[in-house]
Amino acid sequence: MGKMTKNLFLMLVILTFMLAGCVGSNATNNESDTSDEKGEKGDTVKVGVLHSLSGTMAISEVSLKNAELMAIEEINEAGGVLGKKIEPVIEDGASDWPTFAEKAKKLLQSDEVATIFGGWTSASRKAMLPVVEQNNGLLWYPVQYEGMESSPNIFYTGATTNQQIVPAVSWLLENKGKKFFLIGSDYVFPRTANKIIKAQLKAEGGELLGEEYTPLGHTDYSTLISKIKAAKPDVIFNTLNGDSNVAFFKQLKDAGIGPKDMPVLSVSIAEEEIRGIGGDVLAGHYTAWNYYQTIDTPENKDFVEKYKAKYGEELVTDDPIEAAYFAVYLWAAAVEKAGSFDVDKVRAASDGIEVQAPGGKVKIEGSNQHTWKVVRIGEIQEDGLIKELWNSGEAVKPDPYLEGYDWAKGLSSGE
Amino acid sequence: MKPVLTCRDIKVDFDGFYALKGVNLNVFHEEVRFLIGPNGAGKTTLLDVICGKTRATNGQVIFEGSGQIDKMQEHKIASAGIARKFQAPSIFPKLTVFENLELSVKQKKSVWALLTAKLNSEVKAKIDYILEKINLQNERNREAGELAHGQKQWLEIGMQLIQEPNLLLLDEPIAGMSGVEREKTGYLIHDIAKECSVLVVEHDMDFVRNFSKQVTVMHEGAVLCEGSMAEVQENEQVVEVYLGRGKKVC
Amino acid sequence: MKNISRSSYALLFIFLLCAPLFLHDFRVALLAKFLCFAILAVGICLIWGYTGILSLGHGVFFGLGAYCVAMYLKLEASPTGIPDFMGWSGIVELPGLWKPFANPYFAISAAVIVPVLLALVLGYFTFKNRIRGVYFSLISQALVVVFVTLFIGKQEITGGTNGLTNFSTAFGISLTNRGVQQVLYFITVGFLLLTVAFALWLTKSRAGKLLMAIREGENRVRFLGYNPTSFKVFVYCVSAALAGVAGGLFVLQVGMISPEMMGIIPSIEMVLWVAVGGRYSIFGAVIGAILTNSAKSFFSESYPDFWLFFLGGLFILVVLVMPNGLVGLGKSVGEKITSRIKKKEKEDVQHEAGPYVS
Amino acid sequence: MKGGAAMEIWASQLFNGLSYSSFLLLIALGLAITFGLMKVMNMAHGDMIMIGAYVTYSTQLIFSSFMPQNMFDYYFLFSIPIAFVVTACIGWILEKSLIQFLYNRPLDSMLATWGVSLILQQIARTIFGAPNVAVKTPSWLDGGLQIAAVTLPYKRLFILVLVGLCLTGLYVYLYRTAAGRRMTAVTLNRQMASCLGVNTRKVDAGAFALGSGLGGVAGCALTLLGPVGPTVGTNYIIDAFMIVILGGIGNLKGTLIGAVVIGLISTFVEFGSSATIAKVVVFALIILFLQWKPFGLISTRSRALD
Repeated sequence: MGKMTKNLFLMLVILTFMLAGCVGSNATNNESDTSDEKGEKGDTVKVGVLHSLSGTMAISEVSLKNAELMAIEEINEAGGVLGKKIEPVIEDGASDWPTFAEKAKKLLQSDEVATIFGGWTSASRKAMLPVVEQNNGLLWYPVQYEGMESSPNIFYTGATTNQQIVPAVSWLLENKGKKFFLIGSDYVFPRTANKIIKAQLKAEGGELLGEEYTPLGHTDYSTLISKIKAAKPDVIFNTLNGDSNVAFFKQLKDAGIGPKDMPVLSVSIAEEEIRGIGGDVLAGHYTAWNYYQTIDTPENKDFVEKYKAKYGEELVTDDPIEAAYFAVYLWAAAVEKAGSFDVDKVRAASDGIEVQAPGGKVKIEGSNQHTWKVVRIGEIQEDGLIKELWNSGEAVKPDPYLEGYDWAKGLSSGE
Repeated sequence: MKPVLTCRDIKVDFDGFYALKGVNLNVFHEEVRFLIGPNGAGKTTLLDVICGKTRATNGQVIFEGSGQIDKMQEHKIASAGIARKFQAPSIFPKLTVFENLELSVKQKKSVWALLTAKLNSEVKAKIDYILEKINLQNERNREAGELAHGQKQWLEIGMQLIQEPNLLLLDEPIAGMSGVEREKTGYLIHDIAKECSVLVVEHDMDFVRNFSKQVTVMHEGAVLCEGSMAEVQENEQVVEVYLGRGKKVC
Repeated sequence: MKNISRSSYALLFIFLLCAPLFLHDFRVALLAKFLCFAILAVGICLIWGYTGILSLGHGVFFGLGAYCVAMYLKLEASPTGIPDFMGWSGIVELPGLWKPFANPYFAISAAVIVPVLLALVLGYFTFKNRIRGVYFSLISQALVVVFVTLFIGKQEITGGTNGLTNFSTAFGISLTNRGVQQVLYFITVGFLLLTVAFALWLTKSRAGKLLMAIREGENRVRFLGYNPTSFKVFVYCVSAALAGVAGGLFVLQVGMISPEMMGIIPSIEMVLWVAVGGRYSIFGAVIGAILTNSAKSFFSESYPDFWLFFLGGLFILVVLVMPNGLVGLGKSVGEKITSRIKKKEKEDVQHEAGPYVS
Repeated sequence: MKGGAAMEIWASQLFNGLSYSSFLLLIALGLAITFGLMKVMNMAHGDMIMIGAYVTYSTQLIFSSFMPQNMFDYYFLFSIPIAFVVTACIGWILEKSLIQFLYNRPLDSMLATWGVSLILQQIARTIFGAPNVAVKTPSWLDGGLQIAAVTLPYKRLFILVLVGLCLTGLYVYLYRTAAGRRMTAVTLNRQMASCLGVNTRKVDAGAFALGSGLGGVAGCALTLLGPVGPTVGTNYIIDAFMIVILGGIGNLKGTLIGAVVIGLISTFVEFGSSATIAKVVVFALIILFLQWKPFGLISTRSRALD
């Protein structure tokens, strides 16, 4: 009798917990949806917003979430999409790749969203890729990345390699010198990027003096800087990630190396990141992106103003924020053109969709679902903003497999 | 007669401090040998050396049937037939009295043997026998940690007995026991001696006088003298060691 | 153990078997993932709760098991026979290390054998040299650092930070099919059942009691003639094997593995699951893993900021207030209730029978 | 000519190694007290470093908004004692509210302090936001000392000096003052110290506060070299533990040697190969070394049974 009561009590508690945990917050959702189109219910259409709101990547991703929500709000104020209001379902990827897969699955299967905006790291995208493909969902990925990918279920609104790295290398070769030193964090993006750079240097007459990788989170750069000093390159091409940049630039400056001696061009440092390093440390070094806060167009002025008013005067806008922002507009435009939220129809309608983004016109390239973008090289200023030194004039066609470059043959696969 | 245990010129060096300075000792079959001596004489250290807890810096320990054991690992020494009861009761407090004994039973002690071990009637009978001997029949299913201090001491002695050792090392077995319990323990020790040799370290002189035949006196890491209690008490050196420190033998 | 009798296990497994009837597919998949964690938790319970060795490196065993199965799945999903990420690193021929993993049976056995071998080698030397307590915990953490750094650094072989993902089929059967997912779920439940049965058998055997004895006093065990090293190595290998099994099943369910998941933080969280459920109880480990992860899923859906406060608080709470975890808590509450009932019964009886009863 | 260049590289690598060692020593020093002497597995030590860094950041903000411009350069000197006091107070509170229940339960204290660490990180995130914050280096620490062709950055020299000061201060405190002697007495033999009339509870709290305070100082120094963010402590905590166990628990000299050995090995291995390999080699060496000497470089022989 006594034992039975004890066990029953225990089990009762446990089962309640389990149900609470498993059924979770979507208990309110009617899961057997009768509407035939994804995410549509009455006057609203659901979209997923999936970024890391906690963990190490929250640093960067929270602002993307904010930009996307701002775009959604604006579209809703202007009447919504196909007459429906957009209802964002926000999920936390928690800087953990399986969680991204799990949440993407939840958004597609359980919330039945029309599309997902999300991701930052390549790893999170790779984790979501099979999920969106298997469930025939849609993902808008807003960050520059290493290319070599083109999924029919993903739209890439950040730069691929030929819209950032390749032109940056050409610009450096032309303006700053032939001798390169490559440094990067030890993971997929820097290694792939450097592989491309090495091929390009070979083809365009550059010289490689060294290539070094440090583990993620590495903070002692004295040895690496000694190596750089010994090699005496003209430029340093930097693909370090996150925290490591802070340590690298501080210690580079201490070692007496300034932008006049050896300029560093970085492709992972935007206005947001500069705030955590300090403009004084970075001033004079270069970056390559498709958007800077300082771009002088009325659309951008408006965008920066609205963003600051909404989220805080001290904040800055940067390339990924802009790409996340206009991704929502591109999707809305594609839906309007397709006249439906259906993924296949939206995809079919997407080719050539064009919107006026804060940084200029952007256009979807239907053949690989990337975006046409203008390339810009900038110099970091003391105040933490970036001054544009050069741009490509016209938008550059995205080429994730670098098929348009002879020297890149054989890079994209073992064949 | 051949000794069960022979210690030859045992020295132990604790970072420059010699706890043992060349001890020689023989223990014979079915003998109860008492080790006495003032604090710091090295009695416990000697037991530690015999059971392998402390390594001798010099000298040999030879055990009948196993040869030289002073380089062997502790569990090998124990398997060779030397059981040790520590001064502070060291039993397994979260296991029951029965389980404590079950683990101590003489058996093959490999992982595989224990995985496949069955609690057969033979083992049960052995445990019951020991439980009776140490007077813990009624506590068999209690957690050992809940026992009274004296009972813990007995349980530990029981755990040594059930190993069926050839030599039993007891370090102050009656510490913390009441008068009745002491007496019981004394008889228990003599009972044990019918099956194996016993080496006891003890401070309580009444107890030693009542239950000892052979006594070895140690002082400052060396053996001072050996003999019956009466002989030892006559020894001038012994008297001096004890009296000189302000302590009486009786 | 005595108190958590069969009925608790029966209820748990009936719940698990019925779950697909009333839970959404997505939730079932989630639950399947938690069940993999439960298998791993049982392993941690055996080594930590029963033997008293705190390993903060179980993520490595989990990861190795997962990578072994993932390598097979990746090869099966690569039409060219070379995984896509190797192509980007300029590798034209499949590395020798990968070749045997084209065989599913090899891969599945490797998912158990590789973690066990690592545990065997590391455990043998570490335990033989009598490294214990926090020293062992810290060494196991160093192991994690070594493996994670290696797996990230050897990108051309391991896929780097991205890990291995994008699988399609196993044994030629599509993994995304709804029916297959359900079958996988039941396979996982089956494995958990086997794991629990094995763990209960182990802890009730004499060897299991010796493990507890090692926890209580390792040197005493030595002077009883046992060699604690072999028992500790044994239990370390068992728990590594369980972690490997859990990792292999995890990859089948979730469809990815990356070095992050074998890192320091996941490894510590694994210990927390067991601590929350009740470190001295197999049942506690199982429900601890399921509940903590359910809570994580719930909180991160609803209050992502709050999650860390909750998790941190949970750690402190478990250590300070309920060292025996939920099982201990449930037991003591249950005991209070039963003692009240008993008292009442007694009073009732006394009322009826008068003072002559006792 | 070529020999000169090689010498130059060796000299600068030696300096890099020593400089890295000094930094490691600084992060491990506090832990050498809380973990080494008091046997508390304080996983929240990394967050004391984090708090120290944020204190420096806050001091900088206060100086830049409330103090005259010419004082700004000296904010850093003020931030060191402030960071020490703030983290020491947090350590003291932590000891009183949590750690004191966990003595002799090292594995449990590890779990509980990990929980504390998560909470502290989330608090920092709530106050200062998730992104890194920038700490401006005072201008007198810019640049470096030029010896032949080798540059010795002032910041690194400053950290070397700071570590030296901490170490001597600690040494003097522990072995030359009454309070410090009480602390050593308690860590060596709690019961005996208690019998001799030492208030062990008070000493425990004091020692924990001291260890945490040193973590705060390390945090200050960290702002000169690395990033400042809520999770910065987790980057260093494992390294710090490894140094302490490598050196041998309960031994400041061991910690010093441990830090120097790890610092030199990792810089030289990194120079010859890559940072990734250096990390793997260092940790693998630690595992191997502990197999050989389980109690670290300098260990005291003990007669205790368990």
